Order: sequence, then C-alpha cells, then structure tokens
Amino acid sequence: MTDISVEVCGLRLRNPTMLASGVLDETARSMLAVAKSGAGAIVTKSIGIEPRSGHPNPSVVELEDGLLNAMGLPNPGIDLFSKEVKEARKGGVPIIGSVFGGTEEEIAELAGMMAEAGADAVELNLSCPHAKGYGAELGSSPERVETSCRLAKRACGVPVFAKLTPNTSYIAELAKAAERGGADAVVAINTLKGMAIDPEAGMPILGNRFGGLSGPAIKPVGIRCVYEIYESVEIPVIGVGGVTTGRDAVEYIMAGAQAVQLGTAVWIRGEKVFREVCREISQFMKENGYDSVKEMLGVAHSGRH
Amino acid sequence: MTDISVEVCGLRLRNPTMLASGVLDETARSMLAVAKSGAGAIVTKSIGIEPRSGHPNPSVVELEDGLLNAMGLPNPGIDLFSKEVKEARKGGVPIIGSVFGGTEEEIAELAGMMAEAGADAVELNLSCPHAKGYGAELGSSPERVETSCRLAKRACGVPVFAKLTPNTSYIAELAKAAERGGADAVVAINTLKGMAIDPEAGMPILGNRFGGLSGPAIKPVGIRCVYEIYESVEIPVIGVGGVTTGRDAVEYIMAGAQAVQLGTAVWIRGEKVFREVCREISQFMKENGYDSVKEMLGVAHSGRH
Amino acid sequence: MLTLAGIRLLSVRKNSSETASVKTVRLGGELEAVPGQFVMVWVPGKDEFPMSVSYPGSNFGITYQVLGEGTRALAEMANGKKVGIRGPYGRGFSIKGRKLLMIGGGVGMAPIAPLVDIARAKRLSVDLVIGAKTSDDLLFERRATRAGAKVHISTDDGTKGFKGFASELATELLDSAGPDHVFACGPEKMIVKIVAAASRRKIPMQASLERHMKCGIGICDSCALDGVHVCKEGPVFPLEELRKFGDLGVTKLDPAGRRVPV
Amino acid sequence: MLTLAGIRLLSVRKNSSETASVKTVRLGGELEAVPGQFVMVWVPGKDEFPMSVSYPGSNFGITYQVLGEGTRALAEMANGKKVGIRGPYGRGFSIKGRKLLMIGGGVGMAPIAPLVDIARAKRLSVDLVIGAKTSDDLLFERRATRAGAKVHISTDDGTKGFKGFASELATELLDSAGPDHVFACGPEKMIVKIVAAASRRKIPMQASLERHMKCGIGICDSCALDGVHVCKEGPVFPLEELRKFGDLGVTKLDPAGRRVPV
Ligand SMILES: Cc1cc2nc3c(=O)[nH]c(=O)nc-3n(C[C@H](O)[C@H](O)[C@H](O)COP(=O)(O)OP(=O)(O)OC[C@H]3O[C@@H](n4cnc5c(N)ncnc54)[C@H](O)[C@@H]3O)c2cc1C
Ligand SMILES: Cc1cc2nc3c(=O)[nH]c(=O)nc-3n(C[C@H](O)[C@H](O)[C@H](O)COP(=O)(O)OP(=O)(O)OC[C@H]3O[C@@H](n4cnc5c(N)ncnc54)[C@H](O)[C@@H]3O)c2cc1C
Ligand SMILES: Cc1cc2nc3c(=O)[nH]c(=O)nc-3n(C[C@H](O)[C@H](O)[C@H](O)COP(=O)(O)O)c2cc1C
Ligand SMILES: Cc1cc2nc3c(=O)[nH]c(=O)nc-3n(C[C@H](O)[C@H](O)[C@H](O)COP(=O)(O)O)c2cc1C
Ligand code: FES
Ligand code: FES
Repeated sequence: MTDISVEVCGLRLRNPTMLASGVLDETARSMLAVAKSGAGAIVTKSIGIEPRSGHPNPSVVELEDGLLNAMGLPNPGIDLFSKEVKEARKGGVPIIGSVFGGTEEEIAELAGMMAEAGADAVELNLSCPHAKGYGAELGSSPERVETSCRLAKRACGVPVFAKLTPNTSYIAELAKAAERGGADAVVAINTLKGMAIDPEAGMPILGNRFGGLSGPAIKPVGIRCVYEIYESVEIPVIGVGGVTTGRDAVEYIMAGAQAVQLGTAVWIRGEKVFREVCREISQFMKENGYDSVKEMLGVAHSGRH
Repeated sequence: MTDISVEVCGLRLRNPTMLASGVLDETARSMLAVAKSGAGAIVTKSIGIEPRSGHPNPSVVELEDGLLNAMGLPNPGIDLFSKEVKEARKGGVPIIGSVFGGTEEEIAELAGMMAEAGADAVELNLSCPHAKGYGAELGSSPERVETSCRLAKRACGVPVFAKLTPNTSYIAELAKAAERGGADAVVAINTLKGMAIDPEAGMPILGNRFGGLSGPAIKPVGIRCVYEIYESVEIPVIGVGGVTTGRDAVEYIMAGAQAVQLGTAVWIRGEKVFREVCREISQFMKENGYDSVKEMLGVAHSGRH
Repeated sequence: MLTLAGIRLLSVRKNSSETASVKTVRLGGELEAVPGQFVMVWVPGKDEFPMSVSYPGSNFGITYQVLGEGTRALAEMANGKKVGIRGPYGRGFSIKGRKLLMIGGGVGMAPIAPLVDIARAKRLSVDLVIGAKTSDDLLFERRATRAGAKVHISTDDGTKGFKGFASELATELLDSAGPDHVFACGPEKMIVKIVAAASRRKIPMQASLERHMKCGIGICDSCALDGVHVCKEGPVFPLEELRKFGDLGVTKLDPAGRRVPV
Repeated sequence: MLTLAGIRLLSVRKNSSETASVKTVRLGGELEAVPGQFVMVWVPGKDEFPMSVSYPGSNFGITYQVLGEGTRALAEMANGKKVGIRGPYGRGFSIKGRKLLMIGGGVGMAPIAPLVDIARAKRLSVDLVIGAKTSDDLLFERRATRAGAKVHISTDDGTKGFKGFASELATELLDSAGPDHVFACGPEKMIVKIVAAASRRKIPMQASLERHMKCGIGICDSCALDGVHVCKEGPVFPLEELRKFGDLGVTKLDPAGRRVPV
C-alpha cells in the first residue's frame, strides 16, 4: 500500500484520518476499538470541568445526507475522564483531548488537565453551536478565540488545536486569531447550526430545538472554510465536515488540510470507514501518481491566485 | 382544494410558493412560464445598474442533494430589465424585483427603478456569497443592512424585502437591523458559501472557485434561521432554502415563514414543482385539520419558550 | 434528498394496560422488526427513549413499563395522538435450534413474546419462563400459551408458579427440558445468572441487554459496553460475546457517561 | 450522499483534426447519449461549454470547432490529460419516419453523424446533406458514406458538390427525395429556412438549436428562447415548436442576458 502517513504538529499519524470529537469517544474502550479499526488518531468527546448529562432526548435527527444533533456536551467531567484518556492511549495512536468551557480560563485549565491526563494534543472546542454559554458565543469572537489559545498554550506543553465554528461571516479571521494566540493548528469545521421541525408534531424535533448539522450536506462548506483558512494562516489545518470517502478526504487535503476527521461517516459506513477511506486514498494516489499525502496538500490553490 | 392563499405585506398570493431569485427569472417569458406552472409570486433575478456577464463557467456544480453555484449575478442591467418586469406582470402574479449593489445608495437607487418598472415589491439581495464587493460584505453588517433598507424604503413606494445571508454568527441581528431600517419583510436564507474541488483535476470546479450551496442540504440551516428571526422581529419572514416538497414548505411555515421560495427544487422536480408542492401542502392541511396557511404559521414556537 | 429519513409520526390506535404498571400501545403503521430489535419512541415535547418491538408488522406495538416522565406521558396518550418512531435498530434474536428455552423477566417479556410467536409458527418446541415480582405483574402469559409454548411461571413472592427468581427456574429447565438454544431478556442480574448456567452446560444462548441510549444509531457512545455499542451491535448478543463483557452485571454509564453500578 | 453527482473527469484518448478548424476528441469513458443530446465540457482552469455528443457509447467523443479560449485549450490537450464531463443533457433527436432527410451545416454535423449511424443501423433510408463553406471544411463525409447514407455535398463556394447554402440543397431534396421526416443541425439561419420549407410541404422535422448555456440543467435562464430552455426542453425541437418560436433566427441572449441579434 502507498505510504499515507502524515505528521501534524509533530504527531506522527499512520494515516491522515482521525475520529472527530463527539463520536464514539466517551469511553476508552470505544476509542480503543476505533483505533483498532484503523483511525490514525482519536479526538475525544469534548470534556468539561463538571459532569454533564447533556440535552434531553431526542438528541439526534437522521437526515438523508447528514445528522442533526444536540447532544449538549454530555461528559463525565475531566476528573473521571482522565482515566479514560490514559487507557485510550494504549491503542498506540495519538489521543487528542477535546475540551470545552464557558470562559477562556476554564478552557485553559481543562487543556492543562487534559495534557496531564496524557493527551498527545489538546483540541479546544470553540464551536459547539447548540450548548448555551459554550462554544458559539465565545467561538465567534476573534479576541476570545485568541485569548483561549494563548492561555491554553501556557497551561499545557502539548500541541493545541483550535476547533472553529463555520457559523460566522469570516472563519479566516477566527483562524488568524487562533494563530496569533499561539495555536499549533486549526480544525475546521464544527457543525452548522440547524433545526428540524416535524410537521405532524408541529414542533422542533430535538429536545434542545437547535442542533448542529453534520455529514455530507456540509462538506462544501467545510472545504470552503479549509481553503480560506489555508490562505490566511501558516499553521496546519485539519479538515472536518462530511468526510465519508477517500475522495472527500483528498478534496480536503487539496484544499489545504494536513489531516481529516470523520464523525458522521461512522454512522454512514460503520467503524470500518477508517480502513476503507485509507484504502480509497491510497487507491486515488496510485491512480493519480501521488507518492505521499504531502504532495497533495493544498494543490487546489496553485495557479489560481 | 383547501384554500392555501396568503397575504404577505399586502400582496395577495394564491398560494405561499414563490420562485426564488436567480432561477429562470432573467427573461419575462420564462417568468410567465413559471407563473403559469403555479407559483404564487415570482422574484426576479438580482439586477444591478450595469449589464454583467457573471463569473466564468463552470458556474454550477451538481451535488447529490443540492447545487453549488457561482453565476456571479449576471444580468442585463436595470434599464433593459425594466421591460422584462413590465411584461412579466402580465402573468397575473406579483413580481418581486430583486436588486443588488455595492453600496447602500446604489441599492436604494435600484429599488426605486425597480418599483418604477412596475415591480409589486422589491427584494434587496444583501447576501450573495460569491460576488466580490456585492452581498456578503455589505450584508453581514447590521448597520449597512439597516441603511440599505432605510434608503430603499425612501426610494420606492412598494414593500421592501431584505434577503439575508446565513453566513453570519447571528442572523437575527441582521433581521432586527432590517426591521429598524423599515423593511417590510425579511427573506432567509440565501446560499451558504461553499466550494467543491475535483480531486482528479486538483482544483476548485467553479470558475469563481467559491460558490453558494443551495437545496435540500441547507434546509436545516434555513429552518433554524427562520425560527430565530421569527422570535426576533415583528415583520413577516419569507423562508427559502431547500424547499422541495409540501412538507418542507410546512416546516418553514411552522418555523414562522408566511411564504416560501423555491430555487433548487426547480432543478430537482422541474417547473411543475410549484403545482405539486401546493397540492402537497393542501393534502397535509387536510390530513392534519388545518383550514388556512395562517393557522400553521409559527406553531413550532408555542409551548416551548 | 435531505428529508427526515429517520422519524415517522404514527397515531395511537390503542393504548391499553397489561398490568398495573405496564401498558401496550399499538400504532397505526407498519414496522417490520426482528424480535429483539428496538425503536426510538418520541413523545413529542417530552422525551425519546428506546423500546423493544412487542408486536412487529402492521399495527405494530410496544409494551412499556410506566416509569418516569417519558413513559408516563406515553401512558396518557389517547387514541389519535401522534408518537414519533425511528428504527427498527440493532440486532435482534436469531432463531436457532429446535428445542428452545426462552426467559422473559418483567417487561423483558416485550421482545420475548413475538419471539415465541415466530418460533411456534415454525413449529419449534418452546419452553418459556415468564418471571415477575408477583402474579399481577406477569406479562403475555395468555399470548404465549395460545401460541403453543410450554409456559412456566415464576414469581419472586410465589403468588403464582415457581417461587423465586426466573433465573433459578430457568436453570432447572436447562437440565430438565433439555433445550438446545436459550433466549433471554430481563434484568441484567438475571441475565448474568443465566449466562453462567448456560456456559457451564455449553448450551448456546442469546440475550438482549439494556444500556442508556441517546442516539440509538451507534455514534454517541452512551450505550457503550466494553467498547461495544448495545444500540448497534446489540441489543441481542450471543453467548460468546456475553461471556466476554467485563462490565456485564457490573457497571454501566449514566447519562453523563459516568460509570455506575448496574 | 452529497458527492459530485454531476462531473466526471475522463482522459483524452485521441484528439485529432477533422478539418483545419474542427477536431474530434475521444475520451476514455462510456457515455450513452441520444444523438442531439449534449454534454458540458470542462477544460479545468479554463472554461466549460456545451458540446453535442458526436460519438456516443464507449470511448465517446465530441467534435468541436476551435473558436475561443475554451476550445483552443481543448485543442491543445494531449493524450492522458483530463477533461470534465457532465451530462448528457437535454432532449435529443427521436428517429421517426422511414425515408429520412438529414442536414448538417458546418460543425452541425456533430450530432447528425451519430444520427446517420443509428438510422442506417435500423436500415432506414437516409439522404444526407453535408454543408460547409468550402470543401476542406466538410465533416464526416466518409463516416456517413460508410454508414450507407446517400450523401449530398453542398459548399458555399462550390469547391465541391452543390454550390450554395445547404438549406437550398435541402429544399430541393425535400421535393426530389421525398423524405417523410427531416433532421437538421447547423447555423440558425439555415434552420430557419429549412423550417419554412418543411412547413410549406407539411413534412415533419426536428432541429437542434444553440443558445448560450451556463448551467446546462434548466435553472439559470441563460439559454431561454421564448420562455423555453434550450438546455432542458431542447436542444432538439420538433417542427410544431420550432414554428412557434418568435425569437428563432431573430434574437438571442448574450452572457449578460441582453437580447442580441442572432
Ligand atoms: C434496547 C432497549 C429496549 C428496551 N425495551 C423496553 C421495553 O420493551 N419495555 C420497557 O418498558 N422498557 C424498555 N426499555 C427501557 C426503557 O427505555 C426505559 O424504561 C424508559 O426509557 C424509561 O423512560 P422514562 O422517561 O419513563 O423514565 P426516566 O424517568 O427517564 O428513567 C427511568 C429509568 O429508565 C431508564 N432509562 C431512561 N431513559 C433511558 C434511555 N434513553 N435508554 C435506556 N434506559 C433509559 C433508566 O434506567 C432510568 O433510570 C428498553 C431499553 C433498551 C435500551
Ligand atoms: C447544445 C449545444 C451543442 C453544441 N455542440 C457543439 C458541437 O458539437 N461542436 C461545436 O464546435 N460547437 C458546439 N456548440 C457551440 C459551442 O458550445 C461553442 O462553440 C463553444 O462554447 C465556444 O467556446 P470557446 O470558449 O472556444 O469560445 P468563446 O470565445 O468563449 O466563444 C465563441 C462563441 O462561441 C459561443 N459560445 C461560447 N460559450 C458558449 C456557451 N457556453 N454556450 C453556447 N455557446 C457558447 C458564442 O457564440 C461565442 O461568441 C454547441 C452549443 C450548444 C448550445
Ligand atoms: C453526535 C455528534 C456529537 C458531536 N460532539 C462533538 C463534541 O463533543 N465536540 C466537538 O468539538 N464536536 C462535536 N461534534 C462535531 C464533530 O466533531 C464534527 O465537527 C462535525 O460532526 C462535522 O464532521 P462530520 O460531518 O464528519 O460529522 C459532534 C458531532 C456529532 C454528529
Ligand atoms: C443558480 C442560482 C442562482 C441564484 N441567483 C440568485 C440571485 O441572483 N439573487 C439572489 O438573491 N439569490 C440567488 N440565488 C439564491 C436563491 O434565491 C436561494 O436563496 C437559494 O438558492 C436557496 O434556496 P433553494 O435551496 O430553494 O435553491 C441563486 C440560487 C441559484 C441556485
Ligand atoms: S445510543 Fe448512541 S451509541 Fe448507542
Ligand atoms: S443553460 Fe441554464 S437554463 Fe439552460
């Protein structure tokens, strides 16, 4: 098989696919299973200071080409979760600890604790569109994004990734703010804020009414965001949003992503999706004469600007 | 058939479906054909001061659940287009003239000319995501949205609709700005800014690279926007984004839309989509005991906040 | 096309009591499901929760214990009211063997009852243990008898049939009835005991498990059991897998993902 | 799933000259199309434009006049280079009648050539007029002769065959050859004349039209002709419809949507 390993912020990944935050990553055993099924790295569920049960059900709406979810950041809290991180590391792939918080200080504190728990990198979830007080408000302000990254960098010695929201006018401004704050990479995108109403019930389906749209439906938005960010910052970009096939991954890489994350694809194709997407990437590379993932990086930009 | 007529800002529509701006509405004859195929009203292509050829082809990418387009606001200019408006009115349904411009003053001037040409209402396109200098920059600033509406109102004596962009953190703020500026209604949403890259070609497909995502893929975002706007302003909301079936229309109406616009659905189901969607709305109303469209308006809000 | 592929609103046709705390609701709609598969039931504006299908096919139904807010709201729904259904999800029971022993403890009879129906329609021999705290709580005794199962009753308080736990009666029958395949659903402690008994005797079995479920479609990790997702790989597991679960009968996750005792 | 349902990148297999200004490119890929249907051809980084399918089926091809930036870029593409194709789109010719008269003016032979092939495979009688400015520009004469059509040549300058416009030769053949159905593609002025001639004689006909196309899928209105969309309802129209078009041979839209003379 073609070599599809990549290095992102010093982390060596056997392939450019990562499990996206929030999907099958609340328990170590599940993360180990995903590592076994071929993911190059694992991002944990977003973890806060205190345990949280999340939003009332329904928390997921299945659409034909995506999901709408309002899990509401359920998590056992960083203290309990530290154990899971330690155990998950036994899978032999980098564990990227995702954290969320209501303030820049809280986020930084969590980043520190996550690093202490053994995470190989920390991903700041600055972008959950549907949990009041978390994510959206903070994540759409460049100043607060910058401060969050700066404090998080101070609080931990591992790479810090800033995960950005697409629910904004200028995602590139957020990326630049993250870079100024010292983030080692940006991750784009989180879900698009959305809603589904059931006509017969005459009400929103999700317990939280609002949710986040993910999956194939949002891929063009994710590609655009990565493309814009790649032209605006020097730090690496990690692409997420609707990656379901090897071609989708290649599209992101050509837009400028050093690696991609898969969430909804696990629903669409099962856990085997990691292995399959990697095979599809190799296949594409072979057919099109690419010897390394790096050769494909950002090629969609050349000759155009 | 159940009565599905509605009244929006004094315009009487035989049914709540309108042709969305930019789709089969550059020539009077096409608009007459759409009127004949059952639309309750027609929004014209967005018209500027000068003739414009638009972006180089490819200007459309077909996706499985939507379209990505970068037409680039091609139009013959308001002087030539005035004739088309006059002729289109013979179809017997309200003609809503869409205009775009680089400044608030230009938009207002066009609104005046559009009204003079005979448009029953004017829609300000404050939201095209892919034409540089038009739409996005102006449309994501509440101040400029407010001023555009205020000047347009002064320039014409017909209802003014402000069409808003979803590529923003807080669409409700834009809606409030439009209301302050005196807009008679807001229209939401325009397309989501997106991109598609062809892996084999290693480059963005659209001639303009960036485009706007429309169709079923964006419906959850449109529903959410209408729902948020409905809770923030008193003026009517017109829903657009992925309406393809009667159920989709009902979803928008329950979220708070007094009428809906269809664009991509014309591609998906053909021009007959207007008649079919109306039949599906009637059918739904009959099965669920609604006697008028008004009875469904905003029902997804009650009992929840 | 992006439609609500998942959810279907169906009208309540009949919402009637089976026992003091268990009801069956029949919904006007067709839903084919293998016994053991479940649906996510949305009571609009209230909650959404997993329920096994107790009546598959047309006019399908679920049988539920009235417990908290969600099931209470469901219990109060009059005919014509709408309930949202998505599914069926997961892996159901797969009928194997010719001489079957089935055990349904409490509302665990919900998926066992249609399993009895199907096995009997295939003319297989079925010994069925129906277990409950007390005789008034016994579920689907008549239905199973009519289907032609040999019904064995077990109540904790001895008000009817065997006095004691269903697992004890089941263990006796493992020896006396000579089954070649065992099927169980009920409290986890009961299942753990039957797993042990069947293992010792090397009789293959399947059991349906419960975990807190949010998404129902294998993405949220809330129903994780040793890295396996009960909503997707389960809820029915074969003996080989049941035996390997370190957490079975020991810990489960609460809605925040904390480990709590079963 | 949201994939690029529309576009397919195919490799150039052979890109060869037919005449001084017309080339045919064969693409490694299969594309079934009815003669008269078209594809949108993407030359990556350059342009995308409509082209009739001149070779349907496997190893399909288009035949194009080298005109502006887009077709020039296509003309320069070596074997192995990738071209994007979406389609086929629109309504093609529908073979009717037993004694057919076909007229291809200039590169208008592109969709007529495969139509000749199919009609001849059905053993129908085909009189074919190939028109061009001068003899060097004649397209597909050998292909049509081989297929068994009775080929009639017309050149504006008389360097070969009939001297004059193809429409004049066609009009003669309307009387002398006694066709029961006519098929035409070529310059709009030519089509207008043939429409008039066929109308007078009440002989049914079909013609393929050209308008500026952007989307190719019936949404952008750039190809509008009297409120009809050539990309979708056309490009081939039957006589009844052709006769009704007020704008045929008179005005068309430029890329900005302005009416300009044809
Ligand atoms: C695969 C599966 C099939 C099931 N089939 C049946 C059935 O056929 N009949 C039946 O009566 N019950 C069944 N249950 C259990 C049923 O889901 C809960 O009893 C029900 O959710 C209680 O909801 P509530 O709102 O009334 O109670 P709550 O007050 O919300 O909770 C009461 C208790 O019910 C359990 N529970 C609540 N929500 C959930 C949830 N989302 N997932 C799992 N457990 C939950 C918890 O133990 C909780 O302590 C099944 C559970 C699973 C996982
Ligand atoms: C349905 C249809 C089928 C066609 N089939 C053929 C064919 O088989 N062979 C062939 O040689 N030509 C065909 N054409 C015409 C062909 O599309 C143009 O010649 C080609 O687009 C020129 O592109 P260019 O970039 O080289 O030239 P440009 O310099 O861009 O333009 C030269 C001229 O070509 C025409 N043209 C340019 N772009 C378009 C467009 N998007 N749509 C329509 N016309 C355009 C205009 O008249 C323009 O003035 C067809 C056109 C249509 C509408
Ligand atoms: C069920 C679900 C839960 C999620 N939870 C989180 C989360 O806790 N933290 C986070 O940063 N993103 C979360 N996300 C967003 C994903 O990580 C990802 O950004 C998004 O789903 C787009 O990728 P996809 O299309 O591959 O799913 C969640 C997504 C889903 C579908
Ligand atoms: C081909 C195309 C052209 C469009 N042109 C315009 C335009 O000129 N002005 C405008 O306000 N919106 C334009 N739009 C946006 C639509 O009016 C509409 O807001 C959007 O497509 C979402 O609706 P839909 O999902 O029903 O298509 C265009 C959309 C498409 C697909
Ligand atoms: S309930 Fe979400 S993974 Fe099982
Ligand atoms: S080319 Fe767009 S409508 Fe025909």
